[in-house]
Order: sequence, then C-alpha cells, then structure tokens
Amino acid sequence: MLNLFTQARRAAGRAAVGAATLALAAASVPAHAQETIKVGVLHSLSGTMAISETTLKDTVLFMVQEQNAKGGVLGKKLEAVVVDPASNWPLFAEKARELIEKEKVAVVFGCWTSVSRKSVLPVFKELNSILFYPVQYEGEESERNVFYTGAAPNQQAIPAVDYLMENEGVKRWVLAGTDYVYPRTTNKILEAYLKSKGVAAEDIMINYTPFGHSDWQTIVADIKKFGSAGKKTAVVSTINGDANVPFYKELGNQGIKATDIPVVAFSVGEEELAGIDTKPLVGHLAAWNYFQSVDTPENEEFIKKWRGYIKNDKRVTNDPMEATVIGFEMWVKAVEKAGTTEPDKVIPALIGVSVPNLSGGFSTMMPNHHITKPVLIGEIKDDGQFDIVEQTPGLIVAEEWSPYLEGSKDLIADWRSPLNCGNFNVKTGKCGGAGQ
Amino acid sequence: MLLALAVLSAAALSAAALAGRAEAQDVGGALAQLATNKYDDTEAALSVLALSGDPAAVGIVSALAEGRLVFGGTPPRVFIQGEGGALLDPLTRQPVADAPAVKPVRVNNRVRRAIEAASGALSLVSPDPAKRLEAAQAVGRSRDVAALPALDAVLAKETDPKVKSALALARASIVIGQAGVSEADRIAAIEVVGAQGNQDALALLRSVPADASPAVKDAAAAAIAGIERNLALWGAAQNVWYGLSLGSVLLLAAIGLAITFGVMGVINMAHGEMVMLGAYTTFVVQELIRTHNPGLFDWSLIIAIPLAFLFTGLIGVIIERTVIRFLYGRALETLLATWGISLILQQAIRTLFGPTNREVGAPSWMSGSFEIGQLSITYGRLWIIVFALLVFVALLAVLRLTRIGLEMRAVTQNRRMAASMGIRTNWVDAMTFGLGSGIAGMAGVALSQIDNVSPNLGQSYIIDSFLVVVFGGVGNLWGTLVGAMSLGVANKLLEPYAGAVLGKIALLVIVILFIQKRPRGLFALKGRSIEA
Amino acid sequence: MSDTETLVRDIEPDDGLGAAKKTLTEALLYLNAVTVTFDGFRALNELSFTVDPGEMRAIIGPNGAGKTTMMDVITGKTRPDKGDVFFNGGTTDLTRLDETEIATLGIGRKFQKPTVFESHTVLDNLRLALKGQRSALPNIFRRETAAERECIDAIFETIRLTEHRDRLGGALSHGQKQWLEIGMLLAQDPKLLLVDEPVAGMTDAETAQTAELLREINANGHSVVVVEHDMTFVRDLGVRVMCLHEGSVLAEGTLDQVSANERVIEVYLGR
Amino acid sequence: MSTSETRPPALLTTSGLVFLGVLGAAVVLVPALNLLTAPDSALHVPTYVVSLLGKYLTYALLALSVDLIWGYVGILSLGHGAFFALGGYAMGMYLMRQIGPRGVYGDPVLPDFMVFLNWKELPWFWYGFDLFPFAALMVLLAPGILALVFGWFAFRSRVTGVYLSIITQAMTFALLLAFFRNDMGFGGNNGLTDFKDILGFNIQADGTRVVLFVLSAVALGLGYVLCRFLVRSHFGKVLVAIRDAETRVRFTGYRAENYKLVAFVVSAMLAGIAGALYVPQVGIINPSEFSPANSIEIIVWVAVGGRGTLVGAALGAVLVNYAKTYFTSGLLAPYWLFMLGGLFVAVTLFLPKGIVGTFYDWRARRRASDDIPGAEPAAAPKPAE
Repeated sequence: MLNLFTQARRAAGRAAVGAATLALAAASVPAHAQETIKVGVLHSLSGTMAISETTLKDTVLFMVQEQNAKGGVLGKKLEAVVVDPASNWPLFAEKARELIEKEKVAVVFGCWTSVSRKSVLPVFKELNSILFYPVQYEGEESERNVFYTGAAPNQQAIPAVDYLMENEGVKRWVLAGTDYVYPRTTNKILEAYLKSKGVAAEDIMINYTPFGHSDWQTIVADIKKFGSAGKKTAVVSTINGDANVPFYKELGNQGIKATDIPVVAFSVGEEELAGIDTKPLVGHLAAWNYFQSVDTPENEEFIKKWRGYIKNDKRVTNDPMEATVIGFEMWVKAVEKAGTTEPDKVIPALIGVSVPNLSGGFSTMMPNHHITKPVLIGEIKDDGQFDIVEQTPGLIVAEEWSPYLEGSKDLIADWRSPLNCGNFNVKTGKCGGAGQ
Repeated sequence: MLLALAVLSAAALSAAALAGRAEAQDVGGALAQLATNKYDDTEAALSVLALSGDPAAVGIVSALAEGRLVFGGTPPRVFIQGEGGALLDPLTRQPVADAPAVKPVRVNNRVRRAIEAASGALSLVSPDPAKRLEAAQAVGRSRDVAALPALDAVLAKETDPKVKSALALARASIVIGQAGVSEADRIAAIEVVGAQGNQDALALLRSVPADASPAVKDAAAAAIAGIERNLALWGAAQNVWYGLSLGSVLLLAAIGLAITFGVMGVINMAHGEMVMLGAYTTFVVQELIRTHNPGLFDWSLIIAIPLAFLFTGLIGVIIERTVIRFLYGRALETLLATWGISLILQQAIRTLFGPTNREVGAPSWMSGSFEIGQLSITYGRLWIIVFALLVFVALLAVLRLTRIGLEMRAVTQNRRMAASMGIRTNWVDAMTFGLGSGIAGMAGVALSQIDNVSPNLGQSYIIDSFLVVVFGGVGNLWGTLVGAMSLGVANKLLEPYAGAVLGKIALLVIVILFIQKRPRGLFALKGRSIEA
Repeated sequence: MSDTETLVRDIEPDDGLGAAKKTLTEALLYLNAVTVTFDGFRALNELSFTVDPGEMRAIIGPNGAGKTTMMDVITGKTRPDKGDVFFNGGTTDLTRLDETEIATLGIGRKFQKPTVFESHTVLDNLRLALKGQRSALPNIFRRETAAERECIDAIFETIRLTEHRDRLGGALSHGQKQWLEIGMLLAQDPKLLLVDEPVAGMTDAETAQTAELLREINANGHSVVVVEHDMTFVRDLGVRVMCLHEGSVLAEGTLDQVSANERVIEVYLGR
Repeated sequence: MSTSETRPPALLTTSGLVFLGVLGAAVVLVPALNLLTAPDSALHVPTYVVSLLGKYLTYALLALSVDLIWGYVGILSLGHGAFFALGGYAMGMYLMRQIGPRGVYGDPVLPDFMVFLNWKELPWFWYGFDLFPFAALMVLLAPGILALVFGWFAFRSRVTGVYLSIITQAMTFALLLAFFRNDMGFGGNNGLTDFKDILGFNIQADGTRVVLFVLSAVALGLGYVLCRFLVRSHFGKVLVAIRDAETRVRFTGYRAENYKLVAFVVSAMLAGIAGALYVPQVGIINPSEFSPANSIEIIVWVAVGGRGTLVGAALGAVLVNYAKTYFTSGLLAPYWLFMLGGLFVAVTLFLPKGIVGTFYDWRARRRASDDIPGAEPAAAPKPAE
C-alpha cells in the first residue's frame, strides 16, 4: 500500500515537472526591446516546393539588405526572420502563427501554392497581420490582410489567349493542367472566355494530370492527335512546376514544334527553363508580367545587384521575384506613409501606393488588394530566356473575381471605406458573397 | 537551318509560273519591309522573297532564320551579320562602310512558319535531292497556295522518285482544301493524301471544304474511315510501346532496389536518392564537358554511366559500412536509418547544387524519332529500353557468372555457412549494397533524360520502385523485370480510358488485389525468403 | 516468420509397401493415397496409413522422406494434390479445413524447431494454449477461472517447468522449450498430438524424460504421432513404428521388425 | 494453493502513471497559464503554443495507434496516415458545413470550392455532415470501415511482412491521388480550410483552442488506457503471440486474421480520432496528409520513442515534432533536414529500442536483482514481420 502511494506521488511529481518543462520549452523567449523591424519570410526551403520558393526567400533577404543600406525604414533596421514550412501546408499555418505571435513580425512575405495561402489565411485574419503573396494565382479571393502582387487570371491567361488568337490564328485549344485549383479555375475562366469568342466545345480539350506527373507519352500523343484536325491548335499549359520538365522533354522527343502546335505556359519561367535544354522548345510561349529579358535600365540594374548579392553571375530572375520586389517596396512606402508598422494603419495606407516595376512602368496597389500590371508574352529562346513578342500597351487591373465564373460574376472587392469588403455583391448590395 | 547557301539558279525557276505574283514588288521593297521589324511586315517580305527568284533571297531568308539578319541606322536598313560580326550588304554581300548600331530582326512563330515556307519554296530547285525532299515537305506543311505554281513547275521536271512523291503529296496537301479546284483534281489529291494513312493525312482530309461535291466528300469520308481503322490498330500498338517504355523506366528505377531490398532485405528508403545522385553525376559530367571539351558532348552519357555507377556505388559502400552493417537482421530499423539518410542526401544536394532543376541535355543520338508504320518511336525512349535491358542482363550475369555474384548469393542465403566457408561476409555485404546503389546511379543517368534533375527526383520513384519489386516477388530479379513491364503496359493501356489519375489509382487497386491472390508476388520464392 | 520450414522434397515415387489398413470408421486419422507435389518433386507419394484412437505411433525415415510434409497435410498447412485425409472416424475431411479449424478439432502439433511465444512468460504461453475461448472479441474481457488455473498447474507438474513459470519463453533452454511446447499441446487437450522431433538437441537424461512424458500423455488417452530420428528414444517409446521413404510407407511394425527390413537398412539406417 | 495466481500485470505501470501524470498536469497547467496569466508574464503560454502542443498530442495519439499494431502485432502499416486523414476529412467536412453562408461566395450550403467549380448541388456523401453526431460517427466509421475491408482481404489472404507494408503504402497512395482529384468533391489539393465554428464556438478563440487541447490530451490519455487494457488482456497476449509466431497461433486454434483485424480496426479508429482532433487545431486538411512520406514519418516517431512501449510512441511523436518545430525556424532552417536525418540514423544506431525501450532495458538491468515481474517485458521487436 505504502509502496503504491509513494509511487503515485513520485509519478505526479515527475509529471508536474515534465509538463512545466514542456510548456516552458515551447513558450517564446521574451522579446527584448525592439530596435529592429522584423520581416517574416515564409517560403519552403525543403520539400517539393523548395525548388521554386527558395529563390523568393533570397529575394526578400536581398531586398532587406538593400533597404538597410538605404537606412532602413522609419529609422530602424529591418531584420528578416526566416522559417521553413517545408512544403507542408499545415506547417505553413503553424509557422505563420509563430512569425506573428512569437517573432512579432510586422509583415510576412510568403507562400507560393494556393493551398499554402489558404492554410495561412485564417491566421493572418485572426492575428491581424499582413501577407504579401507574390505568385500568379486563380483569383477568386480578396482578403483584408493579404496583398496579391502576382497576376490574377485576367492579367496573364486571357491576354495570352488573345495573343494566340490574333497572331497565330489559333482555332483549337488544349487546356492542359495539373489537377489543382489554379489550373481548374483558370481553365474554367478560359473555357468560358473562348466560348464567348465563338470557339466550339469540340475545339476545346481539357486535360488534368496529377502533381509531378512524369510520363507524358500518352498525353503528348493525344495533343498531337487533337492538333491534327485541320485547325490551328495551341496548348494552354497550367502544368505545375515539377511536371513541366518531363512534359517539355516529351514535346521535344515527339517532335512537336512551336510552329506546329505552340504551347503557352503560365507557370514556366526562367527558373523552370534553367533545368531544360531549350533548343527543341524555341518558340513555345509563356505569359508573365515580367521577363528577365525586359529591356529597361531598372531591370538591368536590378539583375546586376541581385547577381552581386547572390554571388552568381548566371542566376536568373523571374516574375514572382519581381512581384516580391514590388510588394516589398510597396510595403516600405506604405509604412513610411503611415509612420508606423501597425497593420491597421499600414493596410489602408497600402491602397494607392505606386512603385516602379521592372518593366518600365509603375504598378499601383488597387482597392481590391491586387496590383496593376503589364502583360508580356514571351517566346522561349535557345538560351533559356524569353523573347518578348508582345506587351500590352497599358497596365491591366486585376479582376480578383472573374466575370466568367458563375459564382463570382457579381462580386467585387473594395477595401476602402465605406465598402470595406472583399466580396461585395453588386446585385444584392451586400457584403458576403451571394448573401442569404 | 532548313536551308544552306545553295545558290538558286534563276533560270531553273520557270519565270512564267511566278510572273503573276512578283511583278509589283521587288527585293528592295522587301528589304525595306524587313527593316521595320514588325512581324506583319516581315511575313509579307518573306512571301515576296520566296517568289522573287532573286539569287540573294536564299541568303536573306537563311540569315533571318539564323538570327543574323539585323537592322539599324536612319532610315533603318537591313544587313546580314557575317562571320565575326561584320555587317554585309544583303544583296551584294559586301561589307558596308558606315556600319550603324544594329539589332536582329525579330522572329516569332508566325514568322518562323513563313521562313520555313519561303526557304522551302526557294530550295525546291536545289541540286541536292535531300534538300529538295526537305523543301517539298516544308512546302506541304505550309500549305501555301502561292507555292502551287512553283510546285507544278518542279514536279514536271523532278526525276528522283522520293522527291517526286513528296512533291506530289505537297501539291495534294495544298490542293485538297483549296477553293476552286476541279472535282477530279481534288479526288486525286484525296487519294494521294489518303495513301499516307497517318494523323496528318487525317487532318488534311478533314479540311476538304464543306461545299465540295458529294463525290469528293464521299471519297474523303471513305479515306478517313480507312485511316481511322488503321490508326486504331496502330494506336493499340503505340500504347503497348508507351507501356514498355514506362516499364523500362520502372525497371531501371526498381532494379537497384531489387538488390538492396530484394536480395539483402534492407528496406532502402534512400534508394531514390541514389538514382538522384546518378542524375547529378550526369549533370556534373555534362558541365565539365561543356566547359572543357564540348566536342565530347554526344559521349557525355556514355562517360557518365560508369562514373555514376562508381560514385553512387561508393556512396552505397560508405552507407553500408557506416550504418547498414549494424542493422542486419533488423530490417525495420534499416527503414528508419535509410529514411534519415535520404533526408540528409536530399538536403546535401540542395545545399550544393541549389534547389532548382539542373539542365541535362540530350545527346544528338537520343533526340528525334522514327516511324515504323504509324508507330512513332522516339530514340530517347528506345535507348532507355535498350539500356534497361542491358543493365538487367549485366546484373544477371554478375550474379550468375562471377565469383562475387556467387558469394553474394551464398551470403544472402546462408550467412553463417558462407562465413564458415571462408567468404568475407562483411566485404560481400558492402559490395552487394554498393552494387545495388551503383545500379540505381546508372538508372539516374537514364532518368536524367526524361525527368527533372532536382533534389526531389528520387522521391518520385521510391514508391513505384517498391511496388514493382514487391509485385514481382521479393528476391527474384525476373519478377522485377516482369513486374515492371506488366505494370508499365497495364498503366498505359488503362490511361486512354481512365485518364492518367484514375488509371494510376486503378492500377494501385489492382496491385493490392493481386497481392491478396499471390501474397508473395508474381514470382514467389519457395522456401527461404528475406523474411526468414 | 518461422513457418517457412524447409520444404522437404522427394525425388522419385517408390513401389510403396502397403501399410496396415484400418477401416475409415474405426480410425482416428485416416490417410489414403495422399500425394503432394512441389515444383515437380513428389514430397508425398500415394501415402496411406491410419492412426487408431489412443494409439501412439513413431515415424522414422531419412531426411526428405516426407515426414514434415505429412504433418503439414494433416494440419492443413499444405493441401494435398490428391488423396483423402479424414479425422474422427471418417466424419471430418481435413483437406477442406484450415489450420485453425483443424486445431480446434483436436489436432495439436509440435514443430521441428521448438516454437514458443518468446516474449511471453512460460505461464502465459500455457494460458494462451489452454483449451477455451478462441474468438477475438470475448478474449478482450476474458478472466482466468480457478479451473483453468488448476489445469495449468497440473500441466506445469507434467512438464516439470513449475519454477520457470515467470521466465520469458525466449529465455528457456532448448530442451525446456521442447517441453514447454509439449505442455502447450497438452493444454490444448487435443485428441491427436503430432510431435516433430521432440528430443532434437536434448541430453540423454532429457531424452529419457521426454519419452516418459509422451508415454504418460498417451496413457491419458491422447493419440500421439511422433517423428524422430533418435532410435534410442523410439525404442524407449516402445510403440509401433513406421518408416517413410520418398513419400510413402516403406515398412511398418515394431521397431525390431522395421529395423530388420532390408530396404529400411539400405535407405535409412545404413549398414 | 494455486500457484499460477501470480499478480496480473497492472493496467498502469510506473511509466504509464508518469505519462498520465504529465498529461494531467498539462491539462491543468497549460490552460491555466494561457488563460489566467498576463501575456507579458514569464509564465504565460501563448495560444500558438497551446495549439502546437495540441497538435503534438494528436500526433502522439496517432503514434499510439501505430504502436498498437506494429509494436504488438507486428503489422508495419506504411499507410496509417490514410486513417488519420480520413478522420480529419470527416471532421473537416463537418467544419465546412458549419461555415454556412459565411463563405466568400455566401452560398448557404455549398462550400466555397464547389461554388468556385460551378457545382450545382451538394454531392450525396456530404449529406449529414452538418450534424456533429453524424460527423463524429464518421470520424470512427470512415477509417474503421476502410481498415475492416482492407484488413479483411489482406489478413485473410495472409499477406504479411513487407508485402503488407507495401500494399498499405499503395492504399494510401491511391487515396492521395483520389483526393487530389477535384472531381472527387473533397476540395482537391486545397483541401478543406477556412473553418469558422465548431459546435457553435469560434474555432479561433483562445478558449476553443484550450478546450481542443484539453480534449486532445484526454483522448490521448484514454487512448493510452485503452491500448494498455487491450495489450494486457488475453486478446493482447494473442496479438503479441501472433507477432512472434503467427503459425503457432494458428495451430493453437486462434483465428489470427480476426485478431489482427480487430487490432487493425481499433488502431485505424484511434488514428481517425487523432485526425479529427488535429484538423480544427491546424485549420486545414488536405490530401498531402495521405502522402506515403507522412505515414513513414509516423513509423519513425514510434521507432524513436520505442516500439512496443505505447508511452514511447507518444513520447517519440512529441519529441520528433518538437524537433521539427524547433529546427525549422531561425538560422538552422535551411539545414534542419540534416538534423532530422541525422537524428534518425543516430537513434537506430545507438538506441535501437528507442528512447523508452532503452530506458526500460537500463532499468531492468538495474533491477536485475529485484526481479520484479510487474515491469513491462521489454518487448523485443522482431525484424520485418
């Protein structure tokens, strides 16, 4: 009896100590006096997305260094806090929470995939912080705490399709994508758009493949077959990162040349091409808002500084990098305008902020938290760069809610007073989507 | 690239045939158009050049194709950039004295097509039959009506039967969908095109205008039906070929695992990383060749194969000596340890080479394709199948015929007995693991040709590899061969019906059910197995 | 898994001396013309014999004679290619049942290599073997009854392992494992015990004790079939002996009769 | 004088008591330190730590479920993440239905992703998930039925060892591919997210988070007691016997496949509960939970903590995940895979029985003279079964 009692007491004692240690170990180290402004970097450095996101981490670090060289912001130095969400979506949310709650960062630059953004959204809303999201995406979103510096579908996909119709006389379309939300939505929008332009349903082929799909023999053969129906055919590719290399390799292998069936891609940039021998791909297209080959003094200087920073004179630049840079500069400007890093002050201050982009114009943050962008169409060259064959004359405003989709055609976002709403329904005149 | 500097003899072209088009415009006007650097103008200029018959036209078109046609100055003029960057007058080919700053005339897909058509039209009269053949095909592809008179002219004179039939096909391709062609002419064209029996012919046949006469339409419909039947058969063969090709990739990925896992019983989660290391070895070899001896590029894969084998084999031996050897008889712990090793290797490569894809080029003998009937076979895939089978045969030979192979089998079958017979089991273990890893490395060389060379490369093969080995029967190399090939073919036969994703899911379910039927795989080893 | 005992393969069919045949209804175990083939090797070739209720039978024979395969067939581990295997006076066709059903019918088996539950205590080994509830769900809430406890104590006495009851099965010596396994058979209370090489690796004293143990078990009404190489042990058992060769019965009778058989001497005992 | 009447092994051993004690203390201390102390106090536990700990606890429950079948029955499931994810999806579907008209499109019934893809009505398999009891039932049934069907086939056909492991992996991989398909109606790659309420409570409120943490701790505690109860019963002894000598068990008259099946289903249900508690705390469920790598990681947690010890599995899950959280931030972030990989290699080489297993060995050696039978037998894990 006695034995049992002491045993239980001992156990309880150990338990208490254990729990306390556990709690303490996990608890934050108390933040010492803030001499710096912390900037969170939430990009995967390992796992499947590291391939794309690591560069963006470097870009933010580069921008922080540049800004500090200029004297920082509000007289304080910036300090980047890097975490690795490891391409794991729940971990994105956890790390976002850590950045905001424990590290007390003023702003976060991060995410690549839509799912990672969706995963962190509730955290940013709950903790009222700011996220800059630098990647082209499917739209259908506008949140108070998020600023989207990548393209919405109308800033990338639709101009690309227009180009193919006008310049290549394309009549038949293959919409090939990885099976996730960005291709699904973009293709839905494109399908509606093409039909509105008089393209018949049988002239549209839609194909989805899983992530990392590596055996493209059948699908490329199908595309070839579809393309031999006597009408000029093009492929609109929303194939995601990893699957692109084998896709293009198979195109080259099966001898599909850009002059026969051009492929226009929305997720293939300089970084992705760096891993492919592009000689067989010359002439295939990509639509972005920035190319490394943009011929402006701003871009030239940026590339020079970037290569100096990264200590690699072959390192390429790409569109999401430009979007990160624009976002960063907008944030700096807005903080200086607001005189504080307080999100509630910075968020309204960001609307209307205009900064030079790298293609020679200015990009402005619109009330829907998306930015204005030029659209560039480039053809792949044999050196892995793009030859810009078309550039929209002006800047295009993002349609965060696509007019081509059933659910969103009546929605708009405007984060200014009095609307202050990300999904205002112009029909019902109410905030909150379709309303009751 | 389509066109060498073959000098066009103006006399050879029937001037009468071209008179209708080229009257108002001249080469000079075309050059002025080229200098505006607008795609529309460039395209128009090309069609003028194609029909001009001017001896300089060939040179101008090929310069444009090669990116050596430049413009500059005020008003803008066009030059050809010669060797060493000197600017030449496009007509006289003499160096110009007051060279302005220049930029290349821009080219896009539309212009590229026009270039192809123009150079085709221009080289239809080349003395080289191979050139003429190419030109005939190019003209056929362009389906440019303007080329019709020229085609007719050369067709009458052509003597080479191959070129002649290509010319006839090109003519038919143009005529078939053209308005204002006589019924007989069109039906003849349908016959010529229909005889091709391929996908392109189908496309052409479908382009018969809707307002054509019923006889024409019937002829076209009959030809289409014939071709479609034919193609359906070939399609099935093509799918089997794709399946074998996928199977060979699976075989390559799995065969090293058949050694480390199948024979040694190590649940080797780092197997995929060995494949990745092999691919990176290829990348390094190619980089070195590019910088030091570009002439050897076509040999890069041949050079990389033994190096990849040795390098990954060495890594394998190191892993075996430092980690695996403490874990024999504890197969599950090898899963844990090799999983850790795979994380370390991935991150090591990420740190050394960066997280992005690396470019591994294809040597010329692996590019392109050829056709057997309607079966299109790409050289790259063919070589991978050949390579996979060679590796398989070589491995069998090593295990069956060599001393070390005998010792490996002895050790895996009865370690104690082998040891007591004087076999250095430690050494044999290291060699076996090294062999399996080395083979994975060689697979990496082949896979670098069709997949991403990135730190994640290995992860995408590990599940399939295990599936193949288990499906085939652990410890049986023939099982791995049959397993890989049957999974590959089954996948490719399912894909056209179910789509890529559902096809793969269906295949996984089939494998799961199959294992219920044969709990030890296709070729179960009777008696002793790795689980003993 | 240790169930992959080396499969024994025979090479050529033999003329096969007819075994003494009991009628189907009298025999506890009845094998008729059982043939098993592995990859072309005839492990059992038209094997026929019977075991009476309460009988103890010793089976000898060279390696590869088909002894283990015979046990596999009886216990449902291997399905015969052809032939009949009946139990309980012909009421039950064993070829249609699986191992578990056959075990439940009352056929217990001791493996060639002693197989006890190594990470259980000796006591738990016996508890697991003890005749009783075999279904999964009721066993979650099962409690040991006094009767069961007594029964286990009795078995401990029989197999002489009482003082080892709390040791892990894996910690026992080879001979102790053999006894424990026999004890587990007893706990199952089967009608027929198949005992494969029970004295392999035992000292002479242990061998003698084992023989006595088996006789005791037999005396309590269990039929026993023992496969053994050890002639001294077989002699100690003092029962009817059957010699298998190449999958069929070569000779049958008392040990003296069998060991005097020319063929037996030739293929097995040696000159 | 029945001599077999030795003391049956206690339901709770010393380590079990310590384990439950730690959990109990955490249940009291963590909420108290979170809710009752000032945010700037040194003792304050921030909410994100509460959620983090809650997440670890669900992982611990998942590890426990794996240890039940791997440690005690020898079934190495490389697909247990599938059961976890199914439980998570069942809970996620409930949480999606709770959003109601508060989604961005404001559709009263359809979740956002369905509006987005122009779905007109709710697919049949989403019916009922607006009711918590139904969802809770599905948390158990979805993984349970999958395990039942899969196990019934596999165990009856006597698929064992690596073959079983690989087909469990194939199972989770097939589910991964299936759930990635947007046409399946589970939100594709984006999965289910943007949850608002659970049972009417705001899912982001500190109070809700604390309650979820407490529930996770209680579930883990009960799960532990359940597993202990199972493994020390006659049923549990049969399980261990199956692990060590399955053939012997069959020849002893037990239907080994039924025992395995019961254990497998119970384990899958525990994993499902873990998934259901996980989802509201991390705020998202997506098909990557089905990825085979995740399932392998669970095995790694169990191995690190100590296979066949239950407490070790839970401890391993918490430790490895804490290490992950710790290493993925700050300066080490780019190199954390080296640490984690190195940790796994080191554990296999130097602590082959895992942390708790090694501790038991050490304690057993120290007590060698005492010979206390009540101590858990240091279950010697066998190689690939």
